[in-house]
Amino acid sequence: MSIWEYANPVKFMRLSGRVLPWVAIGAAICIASGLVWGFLTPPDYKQGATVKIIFLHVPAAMMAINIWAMMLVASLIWLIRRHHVSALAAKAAAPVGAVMTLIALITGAIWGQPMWGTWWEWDPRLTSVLILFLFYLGYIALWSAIDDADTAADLTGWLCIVGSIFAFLSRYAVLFWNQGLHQGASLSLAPGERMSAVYRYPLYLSMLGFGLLFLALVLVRTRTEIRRRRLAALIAREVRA
Amino acid sequence: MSLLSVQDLAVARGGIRAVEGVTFAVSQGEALILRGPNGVGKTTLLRTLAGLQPPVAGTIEAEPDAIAYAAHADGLKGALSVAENLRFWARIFGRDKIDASLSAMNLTDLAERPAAHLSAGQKRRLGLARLLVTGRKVWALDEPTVSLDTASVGLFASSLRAHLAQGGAAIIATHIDLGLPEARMLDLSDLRAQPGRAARPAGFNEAFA
Amino acid sequence: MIALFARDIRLATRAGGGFGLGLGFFLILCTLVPFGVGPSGATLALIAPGILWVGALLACLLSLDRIFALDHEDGSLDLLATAPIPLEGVVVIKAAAHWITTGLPLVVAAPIFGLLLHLPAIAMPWLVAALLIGTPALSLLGAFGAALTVGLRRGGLLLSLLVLPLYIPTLLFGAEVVRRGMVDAAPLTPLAFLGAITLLSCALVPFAGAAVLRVNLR
Amino acid sequence: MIELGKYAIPVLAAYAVSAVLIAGLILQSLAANARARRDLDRQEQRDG
Repeated sequence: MSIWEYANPVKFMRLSGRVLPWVAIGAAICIASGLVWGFLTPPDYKQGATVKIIFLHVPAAMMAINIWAMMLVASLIWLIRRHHVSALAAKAAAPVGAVMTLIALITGAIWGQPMWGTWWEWDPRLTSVLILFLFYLGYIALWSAIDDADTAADLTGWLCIVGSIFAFLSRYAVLFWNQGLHQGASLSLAPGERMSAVYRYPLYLSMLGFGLLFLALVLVRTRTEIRRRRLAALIAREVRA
Repeated sequence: MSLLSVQDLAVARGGIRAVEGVTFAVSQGEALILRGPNGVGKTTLLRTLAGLQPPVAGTIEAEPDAIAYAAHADGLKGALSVAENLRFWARIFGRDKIDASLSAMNLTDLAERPAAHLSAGQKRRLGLARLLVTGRKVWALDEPTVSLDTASVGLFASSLRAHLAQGGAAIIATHIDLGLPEARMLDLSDLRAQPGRAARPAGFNEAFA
Repeated sequence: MIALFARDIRLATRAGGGFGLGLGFFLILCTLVPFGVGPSGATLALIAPGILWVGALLACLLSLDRIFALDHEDGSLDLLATAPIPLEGVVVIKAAAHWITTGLPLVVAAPIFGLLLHLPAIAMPWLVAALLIGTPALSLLGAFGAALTVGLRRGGLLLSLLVLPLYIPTLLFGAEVVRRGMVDAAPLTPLAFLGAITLLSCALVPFAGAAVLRVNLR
Repeated sequence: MIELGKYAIPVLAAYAVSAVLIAGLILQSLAANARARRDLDRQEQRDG
């Protein structure tokens, strides 16, 4: 029973049906405890209470990038192995990714206001998240612009591949273009400048929460897409019969 | 020697199988008329034969670059003159002489006129001349006689007969009688795909049905 | 393939072919900006690189949906797909024809528009060099976008939403070359990056574009 | 016990916006799922 079996819609529906409740509960617990724990931590000596926004900003930004990577893998699986569920999973993940990017941008702007004095700063990392948001919009728009499901999956797959290359390029082009005010990587492995433990654990927890939330949402939305496809197929057969 | 032989071909449109189990062979000098109600899959079948879309099942055997496809839209640019259009398509298909095709479709006197100023019938004749220019043996034609008056239909039938006489072949989807007694008929309505368990899902929707 | 290229150039230069459209748009943009920003030379010179490059970007974008849509409507695309020439070749030829009719005139006319925006003279050669190296990427990526949206009803708007994000690296490096050219601070490095992006597009777009065209022709 | 100091508003604003966005996404996903499930069941009854 290779993992490709799960690309078969019927098996996927059965499996996701069983897994979904647990993932949803897990997500709720992790996010709730992560944020509450984060809230209880003493304010940072330098940034004051605004550091609490980190528990939203960093997970959301990380999810934004990881979701696009997931969509790229799903598109490749569709283009190479023609597994329908992976194409639908990519379509289902896009809006979640877009919302995560939006959260990262908004919380970044709100956090930046007291620190840098302006709502929006063309800082390389914030800008590359904004660019990623544009790619998300293009991807979602292309899905909705095409009626035939097969062509839509292929075209969006190719857009995702080419888009990923240029999103990656923009990431570094933006670094070249503006030095940027972003603080160092919150979780960089560089020993010197590690975040104090009191912040790191709630951050891990809320990251896990965001990850599980994404998983739950994608499962729900993929099931919706599968049901829509099945409906379309039944109607098409009825029309043709 | 068959120019084109097709075994157990199945084609799909919009992810749903249209026709399956199509088997026929066309050898030199033969014409095959595709019959069947609109939407049964004549156009899809022709496009699959021309290689514009992959077949869902079955095989198509023909020499490489043997099939020339022509649909209603005959790829003519209004801004270019008749001769320029034909010369362009000739060079695309790696050939050069267009005078033979021009005279065959008696367009020689219209050679310099921009294609935009041609009547529907003249445009169709230019489309057919384009077909001659490709020098391909097997013609796959989708409703070639649409918007043609009876005189032009006669002209088309005679050019088709000339093509067959020179050892060419043709597969034509049409409703009208072209006056080709020797042409064989293939009615696609009884080859319509049964909605049963498809061996391999043809496309997106099929996998979910 | 040369026949296709020759036909496209002839079609573009014929009446109504849209040869001057990109240039006309660029001129209008370069005259509108001072109205909006104010005539003072100093501010104009400061934003000149950005405006010239954004103008080039939008001028290319305008004529993109003509690349495949016209041939799709009159059936030439189907016939080209069954012709002995590879579809990858068709994509490259179409992009090259678009570049010749839209990109190249911009490169030639850019210095004049630079004068309109008080671009310092020493930056002129860098502007021309940057546009010369950068605009092919715009045409190629645009051809990919045009191939993506060839069959869609209102593809024009969607085309710009899909293609503009792809233009960001070219815009960033292109404008950077001209900005550095103004103050003569080693503009060669961004120019090299610009060239790299164009070469990447040359390598990637023909295959991605042809694959997408095949999907759309299905 | 949780003193947010003078940055209370931005922190609360960030949490509020994120909460709204995530809630909206969850509700939309669940609603679409329910509608798809209902349409499918209705169609399957017709075929059944």
